[in-house]
Amino acid sequence: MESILLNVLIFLPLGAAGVIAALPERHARQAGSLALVIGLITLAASLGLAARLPAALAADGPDAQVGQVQRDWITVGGVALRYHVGLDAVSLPLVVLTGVLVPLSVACSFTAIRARIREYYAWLMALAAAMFGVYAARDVLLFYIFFEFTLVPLYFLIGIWGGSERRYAANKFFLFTFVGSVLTFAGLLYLALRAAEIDGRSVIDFDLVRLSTLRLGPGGLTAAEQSVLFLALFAGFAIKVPLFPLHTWLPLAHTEAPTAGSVLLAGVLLKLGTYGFLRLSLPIVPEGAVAWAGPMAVLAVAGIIYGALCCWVQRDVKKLVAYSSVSHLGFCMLGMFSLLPIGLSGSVLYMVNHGISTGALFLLVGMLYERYHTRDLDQIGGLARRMPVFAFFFVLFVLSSIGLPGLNGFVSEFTVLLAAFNSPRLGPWYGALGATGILLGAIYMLYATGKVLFGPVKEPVGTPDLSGGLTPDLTRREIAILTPLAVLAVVLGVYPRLITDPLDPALKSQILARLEQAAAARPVVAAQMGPAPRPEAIFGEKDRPRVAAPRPKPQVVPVAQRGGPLR
Amino acid sequence: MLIAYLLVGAALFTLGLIGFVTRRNLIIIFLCTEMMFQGIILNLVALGRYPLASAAAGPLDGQVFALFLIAVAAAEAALGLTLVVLLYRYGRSLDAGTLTTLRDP
Amino acid sequence: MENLLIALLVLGALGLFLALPGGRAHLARFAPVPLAGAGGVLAAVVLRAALSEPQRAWFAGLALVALAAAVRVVTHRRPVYSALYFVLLILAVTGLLVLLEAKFLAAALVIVYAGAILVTYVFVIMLAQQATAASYDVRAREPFWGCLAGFLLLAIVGMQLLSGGAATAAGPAAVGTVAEVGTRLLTHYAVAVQVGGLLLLAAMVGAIAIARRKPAADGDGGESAA
Amino acid sequence: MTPPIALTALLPEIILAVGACAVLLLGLTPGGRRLAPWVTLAVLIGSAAVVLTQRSLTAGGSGLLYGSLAYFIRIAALELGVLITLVNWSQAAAHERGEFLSLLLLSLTGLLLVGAANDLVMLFLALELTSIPTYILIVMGRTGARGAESGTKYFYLGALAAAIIAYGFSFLYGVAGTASLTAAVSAVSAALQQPGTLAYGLAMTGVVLTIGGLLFKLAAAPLHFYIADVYQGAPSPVAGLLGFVPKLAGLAALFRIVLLTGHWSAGVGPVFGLLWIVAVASMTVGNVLALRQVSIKRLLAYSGVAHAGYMLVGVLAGPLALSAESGASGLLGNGVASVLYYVVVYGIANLGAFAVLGMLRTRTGGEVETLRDVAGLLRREPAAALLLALAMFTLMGLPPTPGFWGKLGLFGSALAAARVTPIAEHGPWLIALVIIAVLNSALAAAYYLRVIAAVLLYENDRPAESAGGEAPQVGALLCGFLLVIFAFVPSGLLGSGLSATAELSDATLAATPVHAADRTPTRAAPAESARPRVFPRADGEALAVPVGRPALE
Amino acid sequence: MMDPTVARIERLLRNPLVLVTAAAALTAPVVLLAWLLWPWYGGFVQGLLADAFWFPLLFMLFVLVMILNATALCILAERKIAGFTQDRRGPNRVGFWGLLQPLADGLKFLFKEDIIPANVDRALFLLAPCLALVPALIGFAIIPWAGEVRWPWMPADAPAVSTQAASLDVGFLYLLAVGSLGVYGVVLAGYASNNKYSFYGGIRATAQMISYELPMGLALLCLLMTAGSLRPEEIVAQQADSGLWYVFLHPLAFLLLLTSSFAETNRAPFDLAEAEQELVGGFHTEYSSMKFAMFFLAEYAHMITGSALMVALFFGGWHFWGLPGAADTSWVAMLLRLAVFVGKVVLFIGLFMMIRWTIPRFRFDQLMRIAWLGMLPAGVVLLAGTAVLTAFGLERNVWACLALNVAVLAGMLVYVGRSRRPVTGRQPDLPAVSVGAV
Repeated sequence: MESILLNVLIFLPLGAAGVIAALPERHARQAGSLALVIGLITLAASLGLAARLPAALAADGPDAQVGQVQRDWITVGGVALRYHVGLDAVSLPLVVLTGVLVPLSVACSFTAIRARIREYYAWLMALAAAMFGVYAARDVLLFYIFFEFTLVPLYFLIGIWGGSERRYAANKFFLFTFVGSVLTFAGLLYLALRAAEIDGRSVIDFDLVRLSTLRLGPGGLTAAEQSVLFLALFAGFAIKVPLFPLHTWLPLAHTEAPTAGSVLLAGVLLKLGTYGFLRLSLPIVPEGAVAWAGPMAVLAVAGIIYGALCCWVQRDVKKLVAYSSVSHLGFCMLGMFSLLPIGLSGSVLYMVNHGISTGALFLLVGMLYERYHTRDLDQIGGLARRMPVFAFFFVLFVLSSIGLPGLNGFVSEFTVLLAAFNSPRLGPWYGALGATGILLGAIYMLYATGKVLFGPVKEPVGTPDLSGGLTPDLTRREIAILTPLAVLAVVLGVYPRLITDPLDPALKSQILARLEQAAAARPVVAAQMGPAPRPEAIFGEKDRPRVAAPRPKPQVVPVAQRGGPLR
Repeated sequence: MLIAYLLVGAALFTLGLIGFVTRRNLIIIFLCTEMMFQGIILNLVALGRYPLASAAAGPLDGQVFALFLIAVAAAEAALGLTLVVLLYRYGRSLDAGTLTTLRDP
Repeated sequence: MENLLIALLVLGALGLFLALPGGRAHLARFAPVPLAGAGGVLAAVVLRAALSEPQRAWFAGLALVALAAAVRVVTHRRPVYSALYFVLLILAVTGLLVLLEAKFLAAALVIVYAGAILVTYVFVIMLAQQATAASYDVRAREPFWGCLAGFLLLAIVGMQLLSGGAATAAGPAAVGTVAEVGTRLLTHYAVAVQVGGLLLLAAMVGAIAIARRKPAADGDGGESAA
Repeated sequence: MTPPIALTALLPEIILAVGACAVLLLGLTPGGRRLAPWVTLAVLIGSAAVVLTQRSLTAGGSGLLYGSLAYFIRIAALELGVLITLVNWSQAAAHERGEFLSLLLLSLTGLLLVGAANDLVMLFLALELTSIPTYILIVMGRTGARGAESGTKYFYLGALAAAIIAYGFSFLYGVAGTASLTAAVSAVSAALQQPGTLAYGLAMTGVVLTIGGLLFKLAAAPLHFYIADVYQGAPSPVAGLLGFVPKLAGLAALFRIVLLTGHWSAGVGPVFGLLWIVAVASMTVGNVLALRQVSIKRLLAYSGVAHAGYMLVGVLAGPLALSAESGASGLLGNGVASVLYYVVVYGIANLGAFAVLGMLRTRTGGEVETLRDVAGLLRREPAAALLLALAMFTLMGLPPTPGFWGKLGLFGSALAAARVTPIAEHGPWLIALVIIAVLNSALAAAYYLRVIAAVLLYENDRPAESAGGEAPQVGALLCGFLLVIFAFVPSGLLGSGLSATAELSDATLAATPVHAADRTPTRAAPAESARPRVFPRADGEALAVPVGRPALE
Repeated sequence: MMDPTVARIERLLRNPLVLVTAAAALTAPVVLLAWLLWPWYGGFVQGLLADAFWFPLLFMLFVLVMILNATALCILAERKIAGFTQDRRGPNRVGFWGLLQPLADGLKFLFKEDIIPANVDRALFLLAPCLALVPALIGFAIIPWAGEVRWPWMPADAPAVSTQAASLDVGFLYLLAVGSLGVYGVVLAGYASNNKYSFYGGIRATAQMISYELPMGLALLCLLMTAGSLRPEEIVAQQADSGLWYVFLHPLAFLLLLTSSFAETNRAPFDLAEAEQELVGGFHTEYSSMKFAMFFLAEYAHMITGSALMVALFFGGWHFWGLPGAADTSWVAMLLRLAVFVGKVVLFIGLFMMIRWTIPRFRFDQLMRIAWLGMLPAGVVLLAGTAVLTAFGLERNVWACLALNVAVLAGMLVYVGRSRRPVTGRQPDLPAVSVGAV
């Protein structure tokens, strides 16, 4: 049952993409509806999977997976590549987020997209399939394949339906991410080879669990190898995140992309980078991660501040939201590389929250653009009077994005900064500098809100353009799009444990324990990680990491238990 | 003695190569490849006549190879001269330097 | 020995560079000097050895003729002469082959090369060559770099050959009688003979097909398949 | 003297050769000309059928050796031959169709023989038989001076390369004292280990010259400069052929030569340094030059140079990467298998792209060549546009296209070779090579994207349109179909590539010094590692697919 | 009109008695001197003649001299035969029956002004006649004139000496190789003369010679397959042993070789290269005096070589039924054999001449068509058939060979009979000729 749901999640959109592309001309208008239906089905499937998680956790412990599917795909002399997917507590929130955002992005395109409709929805569906695939993949190569495959649909979404500089933006987006990910590819290859060598197997595979439980210390990967491998993974993921000096593709891509593209890009695709760091870099090369945590945090902080400053000077509201993503994902990375439990869980939470609030902001900007055909802050103003409903949502999500307590952004921002302050690996200066990002965020967000919503009404000539069934304020369809996100923003602001409760043990057993292992295996790493953080930095005594405690689980999981022998 | 033959062969080959690179007349250029073949033939036969290995299994292989080289050279000559004539009909010139319709932008 | 080789090569390179057609008519007059120098050195070396054995004298003479003819092939400004010097080269090589006991090959070389290939060359040159020397025949392309690269290659190969010291024939020497070559050719290389036949067939078909083309039907860019 | 080879072993080649003659004769009459492409197709399929019945054939003699490698090359050449025939169905002018198709068949015959050649003479002749028809095909495929110029350039440089190869062969013959390749292995590799002797000098010169000449067939730098002109001047379907036939021939020959030098078994000889430099130069030069092209044909030509560079990575890694002792080498340890897979996939993708170009005409009836010509193709010819995009993505190596699996094998085997092989002493260089290669494949994405963008993103009032001709369309679609199949079910082809190298692996293993493990220098090993260099097989997990058994079909 | 003195001398020379007397008077002192001095140098000569190395060379020299003389005689013979064919007398002024005509011709050539035109390529212009003559002459080296001989003064255990200058392993390939060089003379003469007619002659000669070498080679291959050897002396010996001349086995191959020989010698009906009416002499338009004579010599030397080759390969060489065979090494037998050989050659030369004066010249396209569409396919079929026969061991079976030849001939005739190609062979793509205009 679960595996069917997961298959639905990945293959239904893929099949739908084909069907939509092949729709006859006269049914072109049904493409959107069909896509929406598919989107809703995937949403239901992701929710269904989420609902099965508690039971699975209860049964199998924190590493439990729902919807596991495992098939041999390519089994050629000495290489075994499996189609192995499954969702655990770490990936499930992101899958649900994707499940939510996909139908919303379909729905928001109904009026915005007028040309080449079938193609558009086909690519959108393909993108959805790829995104689900990335999060579900339990095989590193499979992960990489889905990771790369997301580029193609998005490339077309930006390149065909984007703004005036869409082709340049699409190319830049594609090339940047591709350059990074080929290096990652080389790293993964080397990793798999070394893993087989270390484990003494004659068959090379890319099993995620096997790689992330690889022997550490003597006989395992050397420190230098770990460092280099971390850099190789970094190349792909950091560009995707994007970390500070590698972010230049992002504002362009965001600005030029159609609304749905921006939403999915900000909401889901950027998380592929952070998810990659979390899923691959940290557990597979923990020593490398520890060694590079400092520079990573520096980049994260630089991104936070640089992104915020860029936002401040933007006149294009969409670009502003785009730069805010740079800033926000800096927080995400900062939390992650604090290497503390709360940092990690805050980071994951941040991913979800950023997806909700920034996705919503892009939706709102898109709705604005549809009416006014401009995103220039100087050309519009005082819209609160014209569009009260719009103003409500706008303010809500801006506040969520700033991190107003009670809304979702606050929880994650707070935990992330807390972790940064307390991280023995980083030190308080990182937290302090990161905190200025919140301040700057409040400034630029509120400044933009003020310009758009308040003050004298200012509209470009000939607008609002109400063709295509729009109304001056938001239509019911648009409200229906925004409402779920608003609800989520509030719910997660009030009750973040919805996510963190299953998440924390999973992170602990999969990632933190791995870091501990690394520290235990090599004194250098332990020294780099520093002493255990102060207890008050941790929510509750029971979560205190036991640095030297032996793990109850065996280090190397026998193949037989993980899904039987090969073939 | 072997080395003397090999050196003569190498000299012929190299002279052919130099001609191939420096001359501009298509026919001469092709003649130069034929000259390279002469060097090769000399090489092959000399190495078959003065074998290095004490139990050379195919002392005659060199001559057979040389025979085939002659055949190949004949085939190439037929084709090459036809192409030259064709180009000459098109361009009224045998200048390799004028073959520039196709080139990098 | 190495020093001698280098001297030879330098002289040869200089001479060839001067002799190659180019805008250096006043210098080209001096080309024979280094070339003759090289030839003289070569002749002296070989002849010294030749005194001990008549075969070496034959070798020396034929090799000198071959090399001189080769130089003329490369440097002559008139294609017909190049082709004729090539015939001379072929004859010299034939002589060398006879010295090497490859008589069948020698006969084949003359029949095929001198008798067929070179005649065709001359034929084509006559067809396509104007009476006056064409501009592209009196101007070489990058003669300096060509000579330099070529003689460097020759120097490298020569060094490789000379580095091993004197070689003595260790194995059974090949004597290319018709019967022996023919036996090898038609037993072990029987398939290769067939392949050679296919090769000639391909070249023949191609040459005929190409020769049929007429520039009058020139529709550049458009293809004949419609 | 070895007994002559049985004629039945040669049956596929005989069928091709006789078929070529038959097609040539058919070209004499109008009715025959209509029939000629069908006969060509039938000949290819018939030959392939015979090959399939001979899959376990092991035969030698008469300068030929039929083993696993020859089997793979036969199958690959014949299958691609069918595609090439379809794409070139009506390429030449009607009155020349018989000649055109028979030359095509002759070239494929040569390719088959290159795969089986076990003798310097045979190898040289087979290489020539492969090449010479291609020179003619270029000229015959179209009228006008461009074809003639292109063909002439290709021909001249091909003749030069043939001379260089032959010169190299002559030295190798001298070292070995025989033209037989199997007999020459020990002599040549031994000679390369004794610097200062005449044999060493001869062997060194021979190897360098031979490989240098073969680089021309591969279109690898620095012998790449002709290739763009040739592709541009050649008609598109013929250019598609040029991306496969000479490359596979060159590679097959290169395998034999590299095996001869003992590079794979002992890491000796000039092969490593030479091919390393060439690989890096090819990738970089090819990609950089491709970046600034506006003609898709030139772009694909330079991309072919880059791909030759990638293939050389696999050649360097050799067939024995992971385990020199156990004889087991999986795909990621077997660079040669990856190269074989890659060249087939590259051939199909390249052919597919050129088939699309060949199928189309601009509105003015001209040949489709520049990016501008194909702009907005999606609207007018969606299938062609998608096929072109698919081909580009494959060439780019985007997962999960077959090009990606190829790069997986190529780069993986190089990395594996850097760890545990006879050539592990070159480890750091191999790793550097892989990094350069992946960066290059990213660089390459830039120009492939330009094509994709032109086809799918741009609009054009006067897009190119199909010029008709059903067979080329079938051929193009078949290319696309195969690409999709190999994307999702690559195991078969990968496995057959793997089993194709059993022959080379065995030969390498036989030539490897007895204690291969001892040869591996300790500096390649991590300091703290106490594990043996060779993978033990004692953990109960045998190889998933034993090497040497064809996994195809 | 004629100077009376000259007329008187002419009349005198036309008297055969005077001629014979003069000749005797000229040669008698020489012979006498040689006889008188014999004791002084006789041993040396005998030694030379008995030496296995020097005798063939001397014999070769002798043959060369004889051929040069024979060429002169040939010119006379040619003119006589022309006269005979055309029902006239031919040269009959100089000497009895015109016998001194060659002498007169030679004198004429020698004393004519040697002109080198202004715009010729001097080096090639001078080189060309040499290149024409030399290959024609050195071909004789491998002709086995008369088998082996053992002089009476030779010790009994000494090996017999051969009348063949060079016994080469490559055999008649040598002849082919040397013969193939002959074309350069003609081609270069045409090119160097810087004259359109000469040039066309050169071009024609090249094309013709290349074309006709192929059927020639095929014909020789047929023979090679039967004989299993390239050595002419061995081929002759085979024929002498069996008494079966190879012409009986391979008549068609012989015809091919014969035809090719005509073409290779540039003689009518294949004298397109010098066609006087079209090309005013073709390649030798610009040549005069001795250089012209050298071309002339080359042509006749070619003819003699070709005849000798055909005699050796197809007509049993020195063999004639009833005459002593190779085993008989007495000098009488040798002279007999030589006489037989020379006689056969003379017959061939006569044939050459007859044909020259009876068959009209071909047009160039016809010439090409004969080679490529007629002789080449026939040769190929013949070769294939011979190969099949050889495979079955029937290569010396006269009936099998004749059957093959008959079959090929029949096939050719049937093909020719059914062919719709117009016999005039006009190029189909030439513009139509309006009948009325002719």
